Amino acid sequence: MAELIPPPILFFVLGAAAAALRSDLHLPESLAKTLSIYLMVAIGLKGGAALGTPGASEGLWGALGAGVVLSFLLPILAFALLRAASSLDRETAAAVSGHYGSVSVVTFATAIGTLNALGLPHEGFMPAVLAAMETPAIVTALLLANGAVRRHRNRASGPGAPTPLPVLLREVLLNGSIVLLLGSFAIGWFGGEPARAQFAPFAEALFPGALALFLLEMGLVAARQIRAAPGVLDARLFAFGLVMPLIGGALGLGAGLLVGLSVGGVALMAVLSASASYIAVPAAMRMALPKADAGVYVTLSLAVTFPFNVVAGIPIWIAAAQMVVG
Amino acid sequence: MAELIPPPILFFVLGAAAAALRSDLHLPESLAKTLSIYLMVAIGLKGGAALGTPGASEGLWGALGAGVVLSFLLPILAFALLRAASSLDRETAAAVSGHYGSVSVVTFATAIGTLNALGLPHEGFMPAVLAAMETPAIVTALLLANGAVRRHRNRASGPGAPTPLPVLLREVLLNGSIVLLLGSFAIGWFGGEPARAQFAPFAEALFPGALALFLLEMGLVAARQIRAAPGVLDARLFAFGLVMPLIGGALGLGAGLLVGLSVGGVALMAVLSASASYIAVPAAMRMALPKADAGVYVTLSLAVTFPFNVVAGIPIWIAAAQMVVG
Amino acid sequence: MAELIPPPILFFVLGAAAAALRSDLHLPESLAKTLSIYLMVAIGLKGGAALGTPGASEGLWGALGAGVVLSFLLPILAFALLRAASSLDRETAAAVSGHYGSVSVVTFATAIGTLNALGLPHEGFMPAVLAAMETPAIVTALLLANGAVRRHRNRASGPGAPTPLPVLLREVLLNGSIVLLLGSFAIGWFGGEPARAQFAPFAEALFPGALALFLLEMGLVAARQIRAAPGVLDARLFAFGLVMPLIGGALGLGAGLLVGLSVGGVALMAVLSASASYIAVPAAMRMALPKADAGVYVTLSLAVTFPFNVVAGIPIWIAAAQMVVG
Amino acid sequence: MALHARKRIEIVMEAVRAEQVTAWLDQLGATGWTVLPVKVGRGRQGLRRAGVPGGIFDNVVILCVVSDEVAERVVRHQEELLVAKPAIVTISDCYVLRGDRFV
Amino acid sequence: MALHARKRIEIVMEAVRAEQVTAWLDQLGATGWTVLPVKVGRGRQGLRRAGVPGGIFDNVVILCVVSDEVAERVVRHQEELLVAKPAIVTISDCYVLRGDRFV
Amino acid sequence: MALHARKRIEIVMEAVRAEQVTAWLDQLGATGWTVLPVKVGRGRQGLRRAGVPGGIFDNVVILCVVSDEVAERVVRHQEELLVAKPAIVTISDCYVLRGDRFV
Ligand SMILES: Nc1ncnc2c1ncn2[C@@H]1O[C@H](COP(=O)(O)O)[C@@H](O)[C@H]1O
Ligand SMILES: Nc1ncnc2c1ncn2[C@@H]1O[C@H](COP(=O)(O)O)[C@@H](O)[C@H]1O
Ligand SMILES: Nc1ncnc2c1ncn2[C@@H]1O[C@H](COP(=O)(O)O)[C@@H](O)[C@H]1O
Ligand code: NA
Ligand code: NA
Ligand code: NA
Repeated sequence: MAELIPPPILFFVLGAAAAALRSDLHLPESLAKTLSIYLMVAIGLKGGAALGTPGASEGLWGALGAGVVLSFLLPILAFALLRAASSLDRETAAAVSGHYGSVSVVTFATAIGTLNALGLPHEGFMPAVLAAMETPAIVTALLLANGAVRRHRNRASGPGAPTPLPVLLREVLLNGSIVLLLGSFAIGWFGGEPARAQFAPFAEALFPGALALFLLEMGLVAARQIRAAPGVLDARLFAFGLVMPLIGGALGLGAGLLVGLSVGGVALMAVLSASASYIAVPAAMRMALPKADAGVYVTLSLAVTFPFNVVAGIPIWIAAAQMVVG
Repeated sequence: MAELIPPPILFFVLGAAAAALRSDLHLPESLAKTLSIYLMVAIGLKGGAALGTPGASEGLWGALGAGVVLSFLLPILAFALLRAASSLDRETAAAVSGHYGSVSVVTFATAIGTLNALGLPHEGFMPAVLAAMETPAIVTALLLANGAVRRHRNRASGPGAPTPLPVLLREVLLNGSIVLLLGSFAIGWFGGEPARAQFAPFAEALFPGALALFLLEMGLVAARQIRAAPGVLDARLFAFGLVMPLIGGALGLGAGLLVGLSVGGVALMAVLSASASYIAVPAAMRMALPKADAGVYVTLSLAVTFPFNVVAGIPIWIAAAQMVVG
Repeated sequence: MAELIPPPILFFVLGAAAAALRSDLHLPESLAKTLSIYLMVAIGLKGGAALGTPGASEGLWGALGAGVVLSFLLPILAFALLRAASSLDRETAAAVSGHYGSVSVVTFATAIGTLNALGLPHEGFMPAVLAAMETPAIVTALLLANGAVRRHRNRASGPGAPTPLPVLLREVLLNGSIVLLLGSFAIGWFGGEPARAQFAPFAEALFPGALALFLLEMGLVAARQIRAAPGVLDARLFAFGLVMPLIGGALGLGAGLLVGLSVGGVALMAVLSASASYIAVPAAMRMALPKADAGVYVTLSLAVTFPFNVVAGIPIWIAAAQMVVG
Repeated sequence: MALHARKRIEIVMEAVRAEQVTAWLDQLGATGWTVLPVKVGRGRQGLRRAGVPGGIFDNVVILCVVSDEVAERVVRHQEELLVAKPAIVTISDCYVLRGDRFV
Repeated sequence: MALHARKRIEIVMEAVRAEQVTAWLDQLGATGWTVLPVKVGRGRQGLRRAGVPGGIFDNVVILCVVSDEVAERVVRHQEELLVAKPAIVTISDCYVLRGDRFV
Repeated sequence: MALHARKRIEIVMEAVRAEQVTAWLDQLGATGWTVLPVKVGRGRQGLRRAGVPGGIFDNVVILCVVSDEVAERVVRHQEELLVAKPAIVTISDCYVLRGDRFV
């Protein structure tokens, strides 16, 4: 039993339990930020170093392409589902669907940690796929919200006008996390084995501990978010938060197979597609679609889909990848 | 000589010296919080993993029972001493005595560090004893302050009314530190050897460094506290801050012997009984006994008893344990 | 190629690029402070431990003396250059020159990291030389600003009056960084091999990772500072920021040779002389010479000289030291 | 035009008790409040510098914009507030945009 | 003597949009402004506690001291301000030393 | 009833000199003060964003509630205050509970 649950995930459960019991446990804000910076750097360095080994870039372009296409298309599916099955207004539905096309770094980090613990290798370029999947979904979401946005633009002179798409894309592409992830990836790749060796005690040995602390924080935040916004999600929205990652994950699994990834790579592709952004996209949607209800999209992605992926999704997709990859 | 003083303690001396010389050395607030979170998690994980080895829970119940009894009774002793020998009012004396029944995590961590450096093993369940000793003393302190509290309760409607006992106990039991310590303990125990190995670079290798930084901060805080509150402690109170940990430690030593702990376990039991809380209990007393003088109890436990225990107490109790345990 | 650029320096480039592209990447303030505390402690501990090995203090006094003399005299040179070639007022020129006599800890740390990566040893006492060079330059700077300061002192009663020299020196000598560096040095020296071994995973294994994060922050800060103060530096001031470290470094190289240091020691002496303070001295100048233009000295030392030293200076001085030391 | 007279209440007090006061403001009918951190403060207790572990020397500033009725209620029930040992309670006049937000 | 009447504008709002408002204040002629962090706040949206990753529940307080003309301009153009969804906008009277700083 | 007229002094200035000002307020007879952190500010010096190592671009807000006499003393001795280069000094009217605290 203990072998099936990677220890860092137990810290997620601990955080959620502490918040549910209304413990006053709090991580300092700057610790959470520091940990997310650390995870980005560690994932990037490791991926870059792995890409440097001979033959490691095989399959890179296929995987990147698959990721970008999924990120563009998943929001359409999510939007259709939401408009059919929920009573969300157009703008909020579009904002929510943007989250599900994009990705969650911590879900990815947890999956990497689990694969490492199981001894399953994966393609070193997957952090680049992660970065590539972050943005396209935002474009789709804004196109889906189209009408609402156009109406808004008339009073675009005041300080609260929605941010126009090109500005927004620039901001998201230059978003701190992406720059850090891709930058560290480039450094790891350029620095090769000497860089890897020099950073190993920092970027590899500390990874499980740092991930555990971050998941603790995520557990606290997710459970508190659920409690802070009790009326925000009705049963249909809640169901969407569980079903959508299953659909996304299945599509990711298929895409991973199609482009010929290894077991670990297919599992990660499924996890990326199943995951929903809760850092970059909420901030972008707050700027671009100010009328969308932030309570809905934050709660759905942070408090429903994230825990579901971490606790159930990752083991499901690893098992599925082991079955489907011959 | 150098072998007798564990290096992390030298950082306590450095911090105290820096503050005494009025250096502007400051650790960011969030670093201090992060370090205390780290110590909790590392102590918990290590204790839990140790408990998982065969036969390791032998003596657990005796030690827990002894700890709880000591935590309940030590405040009575402290209170009697204070009422006899100092001029503190009833409410402040009760608040102070609550601190001495409860425990200090960093004193415990320092003792663990010293035992490790000396190669002396101890029972893995001692972190659980630490957690068990945190709360009972608060109950005793409130009973001792009884009269004062009852008088207060009449205007209990305003926001400053003393917090009632059940609410307070709930809060203290669900206090962030306890949840973190016991949660990590459970995770270490449940995760077993794989979890220990995965977290070792984080939870074990970094322990002396993190402890050193935290003791640096404690040295700064203790010396500044002494200076900030020059008139707060008269000679009798100061003496109390040195004598009470000796009494507590001796009783803890006896209790450890009685329940049949090893040399390391007896030493830790003495250290726990000798130590005074300076995080959880001050906050609880501020809520429950608002009329008690916070300057007195914070200064006594933080600036007198804590340094005394770290510099003199720990070596004393380890030596004593080595003598008394056959 | 990859072997020539130490990987942590790539993080400086990443930070500068992110800021130049106007990415919103930000490190939490307390992380930057924590990293600088860490670097101080790690450098101090390592230097102290190295000093403890037999024969390691040979040459210490010569190096300390050379450092102090350089720190006293370099500002005179810088001041003469600035008065001759720029249009800065007397007080600002004096303030700037104080920065160039003093030293930059992170430049030193980066040089240490590069030497380690190249396998070049250096004298263990160099952190003490670093500490010795921090303050004398401030005295010289105040003497150079003399007239301006005297005029000011007449309305010394208000809260904004310039801080008098003795008070200032006391403050700088007891400045947090110096206390931490020298204190850790003393602890490393006193604790000897057992302390070194106990702290190694913290102070040695994590060093490259922590340095990389700090250089990331420095890259962000330097590039943003350049952009925030576009008109502050004219071409002559900019040239000064590149030429002065070359002059300082050459003098440091000579001094290192003169007192008979090893290749690594000579290189570090050159790096120290070439480097300009951007933490302790700006704060001191803000207090002592309130009329000097802080925009000028911060931008010069942080955004011109620091990057120049990190990217070009360190390799130059290491190569030069290898050539000149027989 | 478009400006409505309201009251600003600002309370400086220790952080550990702030939740009691905000809960009490809620009870008295405040439509909201904002809590700001404090770096350091001096008063009758001497210096209180934020950052001691446990946070017992942290102060906060609570800002609450209210209608005249709620302000009066606060003054009338000040006995209850005073048990929370606020260090400083100031009330001052201000104008707000969108008065409907502070009934 | 040496005191000049001016207006204090204080805006409580979400941190992610604060830059839009400060840029707008610049446009309207404010000579400066100051942004303070908020620990936690309550309003119509419920509790907003700082520190969620991404900062989308962070609030700030923007303080801007202005001349009467600028204050009037702010009130007159408030429609533009309101699209940034400030939670609370208060305007009050104050005196400043050195009035030349707030034309 | 139970309200006493006092003055609120608020000073925005760079953090490194704040201690000089609070010491000076002490000298002039203020019974206390509160220092709040600032995230970012703009003024004649351009943008000052907190967080540069060494803290030299950090600002603070100093809040000091005083009696009319102390406020007058502050205005009268403002020359001394101005050498500390406060960016903004505002004084406004307010009412406090428990006036005995601000003699
Ligand atoms: N006159 C005052 N003006 C502004 N803040 C004050 C004043 N007096 C006290 N404070 C604040 O209230 C806190 C507690 O005050 P006290 O309970 O009097 O020590 C102090 O640490 C200051 O932050
Ligand atoms: N009456 C009020 N007084 C002070 N601050 C308020 C008030 N109402 C709202 N706020 C602040 O404004 C933020 C957003 O308000 P809202 O948009 O109404 O949720 C809250 O989180 C509080 O920080
Ligand atoms: N009109 C203003 N209103 C509010 N804060 C201001 C104003 N002008 C300046 N400040 C603040 O004072 C700081 C220093 O101003 P200055 O010295 O003019 O650059 C700025 O960074 C702002 O935080
Ligand atoms: Na996705
Ligand atoms: Na005890
Ligand atoms: Na230099």
